[in-house]
Amino acid sequence: MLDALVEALKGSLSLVLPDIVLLATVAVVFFGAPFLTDERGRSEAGLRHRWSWLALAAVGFSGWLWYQSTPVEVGDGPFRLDGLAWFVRGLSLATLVVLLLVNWNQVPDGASAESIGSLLAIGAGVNLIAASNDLVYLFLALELVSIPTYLFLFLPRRDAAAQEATTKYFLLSAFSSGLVLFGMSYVFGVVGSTNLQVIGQALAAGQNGPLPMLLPVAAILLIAGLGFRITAVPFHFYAPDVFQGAGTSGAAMLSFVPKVAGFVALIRLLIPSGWMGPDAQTLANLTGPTVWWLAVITMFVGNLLAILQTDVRRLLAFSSIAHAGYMLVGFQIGRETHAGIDGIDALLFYLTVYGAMSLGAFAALIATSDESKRYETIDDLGGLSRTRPAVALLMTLFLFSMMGLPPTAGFLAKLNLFFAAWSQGTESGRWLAIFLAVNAAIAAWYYLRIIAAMYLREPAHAENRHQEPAASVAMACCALVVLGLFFAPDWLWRAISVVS
Amino acid sequence: MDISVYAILLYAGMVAGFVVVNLALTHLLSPNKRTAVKQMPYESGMDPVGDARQPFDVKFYIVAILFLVFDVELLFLYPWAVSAYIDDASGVPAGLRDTVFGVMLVFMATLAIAYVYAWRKGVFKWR
Amino acid sequence: MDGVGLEAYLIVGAILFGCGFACLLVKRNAIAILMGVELLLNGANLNFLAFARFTSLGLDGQVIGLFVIVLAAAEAAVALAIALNFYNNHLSIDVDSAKELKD
Amino acid sequence: MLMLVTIFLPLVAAGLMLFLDIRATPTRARWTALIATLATFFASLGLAGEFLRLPSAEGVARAPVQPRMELRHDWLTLERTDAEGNSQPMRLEFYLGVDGISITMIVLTTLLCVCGVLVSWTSITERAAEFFAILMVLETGLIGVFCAFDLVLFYVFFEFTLIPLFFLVGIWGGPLRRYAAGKFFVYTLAGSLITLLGLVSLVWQATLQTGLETPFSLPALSEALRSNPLPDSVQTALFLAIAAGFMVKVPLVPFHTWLPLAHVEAPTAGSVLLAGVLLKLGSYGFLRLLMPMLPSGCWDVGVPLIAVMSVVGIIYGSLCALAQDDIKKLVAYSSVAHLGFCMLGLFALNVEGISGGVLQMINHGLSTGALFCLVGMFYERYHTRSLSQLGGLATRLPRLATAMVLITFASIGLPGLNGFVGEILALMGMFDAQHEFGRVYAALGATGVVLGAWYMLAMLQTAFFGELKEPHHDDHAEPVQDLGFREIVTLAPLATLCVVIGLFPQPLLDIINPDVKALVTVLNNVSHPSTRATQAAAEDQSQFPATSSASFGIPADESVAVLHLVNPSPAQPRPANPGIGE
Repeated sequence: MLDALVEALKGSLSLVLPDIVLLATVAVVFFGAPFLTDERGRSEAGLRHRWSWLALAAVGFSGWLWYQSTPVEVGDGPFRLDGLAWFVRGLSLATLVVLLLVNWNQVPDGASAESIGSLLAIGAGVNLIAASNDLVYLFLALELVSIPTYLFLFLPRRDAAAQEATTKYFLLSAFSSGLVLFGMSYVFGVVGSTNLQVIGQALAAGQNGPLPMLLPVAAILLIAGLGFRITAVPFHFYAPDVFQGAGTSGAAMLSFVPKVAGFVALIRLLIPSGWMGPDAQTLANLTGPTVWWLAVITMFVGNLLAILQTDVRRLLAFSSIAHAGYMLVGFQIGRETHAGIDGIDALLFYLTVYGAMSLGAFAALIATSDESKRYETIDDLGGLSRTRPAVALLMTLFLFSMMGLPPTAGFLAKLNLFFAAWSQGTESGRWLAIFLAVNAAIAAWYYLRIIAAMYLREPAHAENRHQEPAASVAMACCALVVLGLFFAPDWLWRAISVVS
Repeated sequence: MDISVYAILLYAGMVAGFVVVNLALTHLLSPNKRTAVKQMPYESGMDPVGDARQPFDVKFYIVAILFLVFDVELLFLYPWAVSAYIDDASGVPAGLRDTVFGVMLVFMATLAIAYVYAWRKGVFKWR
Repeated sequence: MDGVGLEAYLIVGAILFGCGFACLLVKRNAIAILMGVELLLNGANLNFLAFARFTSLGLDGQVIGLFVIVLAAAEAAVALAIALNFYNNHLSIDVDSAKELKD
Repeated sequence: MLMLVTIFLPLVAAGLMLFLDIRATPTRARWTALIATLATFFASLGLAGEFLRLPSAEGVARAPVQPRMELRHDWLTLERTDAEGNSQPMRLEFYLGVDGISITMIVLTTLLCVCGVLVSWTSITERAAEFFAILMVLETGLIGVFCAFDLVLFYVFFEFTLIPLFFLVGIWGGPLRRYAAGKFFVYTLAGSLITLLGLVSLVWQATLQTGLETPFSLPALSEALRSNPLPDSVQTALFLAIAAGFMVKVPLVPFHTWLPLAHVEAPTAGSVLLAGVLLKLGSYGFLRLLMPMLPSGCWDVGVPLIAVMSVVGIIYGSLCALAQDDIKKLVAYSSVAHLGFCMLGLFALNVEGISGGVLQMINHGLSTGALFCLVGMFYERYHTRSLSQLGGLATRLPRLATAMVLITFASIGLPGLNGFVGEILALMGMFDAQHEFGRVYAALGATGVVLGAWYMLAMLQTAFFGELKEPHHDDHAEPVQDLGFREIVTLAPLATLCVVIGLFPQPLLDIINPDVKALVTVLNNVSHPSTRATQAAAEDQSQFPATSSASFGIPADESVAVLHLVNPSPAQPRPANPGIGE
């Protein structure tokens, strides 16, 4: 019996080996940091690059480990490595690489160790959310994502605006963690187990614990708490301010990583994997039309407010809210689509493409100017095609992809969502598809404004010699993904449909 | 509801009552001739210097935060301490004791890293 | 079980949650908001422990309770640090004073 | 293989120009662009030659939409879980093909691109390399649309053409260019999103009904829908949804407001391609997607709706053209009218009508393309387009005047030139059509010919004849010269084609007819109340003995559209013809 326990311990640890590597690097970074900076927090130049190289090496090694690992049957241990966890880990490791490149010159040398350490911790957190098989670990992983985020937002720019943005993000994030925890407590109480697998089966089988009426309340609380992370409408207020206030790399990270965390947590909690028949009772269909209304309102508010914006980052913030709305459409469709594409597959495909688009757009923003005199409003971007033709071209590619125009993967992502929504066969599904189309048309307007500014106007800044090699590399990779996924989407689509 | 519930309520009532009654009595019966000397804060006979609300130096604040974090880590040690070395079934099985100890060491190591980080950052430098 | 039932604890937990929620919405002082968050977390914690006590789960609830306490402490630590920094910039921890981003 | 070359050669050339020497001098940019477009043109001619050498597809049984040459490559396989929970694959493919209708449009596109490059030889000076690169990207998009035989791929190229045109109009356009580009882009995008919705629901309904494995490829889908068509109510709804995007693109009247603005603001090459080919995407979309897939949808809602809109378009377009002072706006409204003819022909839903519509698409491309070239040359000389400032220019510019007169007659529809053939076939088709008000639409359409002649000749008269009145321009040294060699080279092919097609439309019709007939078989076997009664009438009508039209070199065999060139008024009354009030 003894070695069975040891075996179980070793087995569950091996599931999360790549994350342990990341967290070990975080420990090393935080251990080494104070020895390399003097009292007043300054250290010799180029230190941030060395930390970044170390981090890249760690991510590479963790990626190699991830590549060796294969999805395994879900046991009842604390962690699991099913298809979704495997896919999300790959996605988050790729995002880490891009974010490290984006963050290359964004942080002063003194604070670079903390910034890179928190970035690695966030990456490990996202992996753990996907890999967790237990309520406790899910909540711990959510915290492991949010607490380093406060640090990461604040470090690049220490002025009042960044300070205010971080405080605002912190207060709302703590609030949302409280909501999620409260929801989890009810789920734990009513269903009687902390293991997600057991919860899924218990709910599907329909035998509920002492106070079944608490389940809808729990589901609503969970959606509210996680809705904050994916900037769904009633909880989206922080996004524009934080995107504008925090450093550009902070905004880049915020535009994608919390969304991955939020959606994966939502999938884990509300829609258990495995096909249990269309009308099995899951937390998702307990909540009735809330997710439907959430998706529709998020889309419309995100798009309509984005039209009014002049600041590029605020506009990208509202566009990320609108994209959260599109992804919520995939989530609302969920698995029960007869004769149609699986909503969760469409959601994951859209998430991957959205990641490439938004990180690419922010990388392009960074490539245009450094933090001191950075481009704020759309007019700053005017005539960019003259001063920086390459950056302008890639930015246009990302914006066209966000718009959902053909030569980019954004089009395929939206097409999948259209298909999933329409083929659900129900009236609500059709209305979702129609709203999706209307929003895509509205969205075209404000993306077009940026492109028009870049190409059709005279250059606002006469000379722009700001070279940012790392961000350019990141931008090029994202552009490769956005174009590549259009011409060869099959491998990703097959990976996703095998996974969820 | 049986007697034990009433007992608690009764007890709570008495405590509250005792406090309220004393306050009311002192307030009503005490002679209050407000003179300057009586208004001074009593610092065991010495004359108070400066305002009572000076701002603390920042380092106290940071030390307080660090104390909060490290103190709470103690919480994790309790279950380990209780269950690690007892022999009946409820505790950690004998064979696992050293592995569990190893895990505890890792936990303490992370705390040590945090401590070294804080120390090198000059939190404990008492100017 | 003749003593106070599971529902009582849940009600108290819900009240705690309500107070925390209200405090968050009403208060403007950063530390007060932090207390609201703590109330929220402790309300959830109470739920966990109540379920652990009354349903046949035993240890799981308490383990979660332990984790939640530690996490609340971590949140508090970060919150105080941010409030401290906020104080240095704004000379007051009144959240409304943060108006740079309101354009 | 040649098909791939035709499609992607311009894209490669554009890529090279953009990335290798974006700062190229205008002359180098021009020449590379000219060489690339000429190479594409010859490649498309080679493709056409190869197409013509194919064995004739008369007898062979085929799907309503069937490319004669095709190139398929797997793109994306979506899994769908059908009712029992097991997953069926749904394959999207890179399905490129060429059939009768699309080969003619491809050759037209490459020809107009060559003319576009030639006509913007001197007018484009700043950022010339980017201009020509974007022009060639647009060419790729256009050719791609005509070669796409997969629903999603069609939509991809259909929307891809928006981007280059947005930059063309936006950067090198006239004073109001930004607003025009923005409006055009979002207007067309909104329309095409509704079409996307329609397409998605069409495919979904089809897979539900037929369990097709490749529901996106047009031949397979049309074949499946022919065997078990969708219910009528679904077809009408889908027709309206899918037609939305195409109505905006073919400017059918209520949705045409973007066209005059886009034309006036576009640079010459832009408006040549915009009028010459881009408007045809819409009618091509109707032809390729709506007719084969939703035959009864076309009958129930298509004919009344589109026919009325096109008739209104013809009359309203002509009247607007009459009132214009700016020549470019006049030509823009004239193309609204001409496209009305084309749609009228298409929705006659019989062999004459559809082949007339397709012919009209080609002819309008040639004549309006040439017209816009001429207006461009005009503008280069006088830097004004308002008729009030011009007069009697024939004395000053004889060659320009002769070209203008020839092209105007072609676009009016003077018999003997290409405009006439298309229009008369379309009107004939509508006249014989089986639906009730066929005659009424044909009659109203015919008035368009008169109105067309009116405003075109009025324009000619004011601008070119009468006493000389030139806009006051500072007396810079040399006076305005007549057409140079380059300009003649641009106009020559278009003019000769106008005349040739006018006299010998038969070869062109032979290319188009097999596909049109396949299409019509689908449309005819729709058990539609009004067609059943007239089914017999339609049969004997096509055996109608063609009167002596041999003099115009048109071999009279009954399968070809009947041409009454010799005696317009039919000699003997047609047997048992469905009266108007039927």
